[in-house]
Amino acid sequence: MGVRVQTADFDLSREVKQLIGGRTDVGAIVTFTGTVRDEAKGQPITAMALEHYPGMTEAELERVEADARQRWPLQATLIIHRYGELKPGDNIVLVVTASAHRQAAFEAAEFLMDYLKTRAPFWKKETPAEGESHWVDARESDDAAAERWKS
Amino acid sequence: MGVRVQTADFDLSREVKQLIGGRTDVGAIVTFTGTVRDEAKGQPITAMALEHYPGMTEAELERVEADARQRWPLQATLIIHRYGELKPGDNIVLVVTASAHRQAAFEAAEFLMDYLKTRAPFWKKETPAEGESHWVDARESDDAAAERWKS
Amino acid sequence: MTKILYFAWVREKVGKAEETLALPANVTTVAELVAWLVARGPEYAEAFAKPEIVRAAIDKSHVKISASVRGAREIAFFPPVSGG
Amino acid sequence: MTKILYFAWVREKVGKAEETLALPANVTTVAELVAWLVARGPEYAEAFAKPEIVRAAIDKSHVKISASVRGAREIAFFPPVSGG
Repeated sequence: MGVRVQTADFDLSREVKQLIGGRTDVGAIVTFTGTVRDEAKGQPITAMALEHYPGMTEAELERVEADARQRWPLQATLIIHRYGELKPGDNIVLVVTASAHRQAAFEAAEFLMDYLKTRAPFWKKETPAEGESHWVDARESDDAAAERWKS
Repeated sequence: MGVRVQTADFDLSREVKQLIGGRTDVGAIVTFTGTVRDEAKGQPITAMALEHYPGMTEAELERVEADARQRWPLQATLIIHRYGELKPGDNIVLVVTASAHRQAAFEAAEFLMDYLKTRAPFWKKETPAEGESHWVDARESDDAAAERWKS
Repeated sequence: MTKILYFAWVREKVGKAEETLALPANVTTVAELVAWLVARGPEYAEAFAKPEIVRAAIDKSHVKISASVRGAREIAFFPPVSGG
Repeated sequence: MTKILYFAWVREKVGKAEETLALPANVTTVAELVAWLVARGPEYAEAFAKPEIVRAAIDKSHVKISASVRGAREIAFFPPVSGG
């Protein structure tokens, strides 16, 4: 269980070990890592800044996590989201889910990503190789992805 | 890209870094780790042995990987499967998928797991806390999971 | 007194990250608060030029534009979120 | 000569991991090979007591019981797989 909002990078193995190292009841661990891409809509990107709403971010991520734990039998979950200045290739977000069975772990990880994309108060500003920095519009496909869990 | 069948353990961070470290075109990385559980059908398990068919295992995993890469726009994939003697908590299998977008990475990782469970020639033998070692029956739910990709 | 927060391009257009205001008695909903802010100056008018794309939160929870602002300690305005 | 491999409980029941056999000319399919093996001794009869749950591979690819064994270099028998 856990939610962290930080500027620092994270290490996949260390986070997974801290979360479930030594446990023998877990059968399936899914991790999702989101990273900064070097292009957006065909334009090269040299940097990205992530602004967030301190306090609300943590509260929303905790609500999203609690939702997932109500829907699936999860033995452990973790969400880490970075903010501040990032470069192409840098990690942005980590989601980890652990369950006795793989389908629950997969579905819960997808759910967490879909929901945090539409609920967690983060805003991306991209710096293109040429031209001015600009705020990234929310993606309609992210809204659609979150909608599918509402059935 | 890659398939490895080995007795040695693996490290999540090291494998992901080797696979896509330094790349800036990747946006989404999904990992699935399967681990040995300490119980099966309610009975405590103290050890597990995995037998496989050398040569065919690698060939099947490569076929499964090639199938996934035809279905989704993947930038990198990795499958590591261990064999030999394992204990509860030990890693069994690792699947990594990387794509520009998260849905492709999630779906491909699920597909790889569903397919390798029904096609890769591995057989598990469990040692319960009491009683004799026995071979684990294939799970019908795994066949059903693989079937859903056939539409 | 109510703390009002602005994020991302809403913050840039308003020209400040936060301010503390005494809301008049006839401002009872988020929509009425937006209208009242817009009347305060052109920077607000620009920030809320397309009010349908500005999102709001009261006391760190997402709310609709029709939500009541009664008892709110902190009201935030921001664009649709784009994290993850 | 054809190499025949056995895995998991099929291997344990047959009592060996592999053997190299000269298949008679009238053994043309996997099903006929199973019948021929069963006639060789009780250990084969036990391994193939429920032939519908034994799986086969020819030259490291899964095949059906109706598959031809002509030209096969390596034929394997094993239970349904249970890895992952």
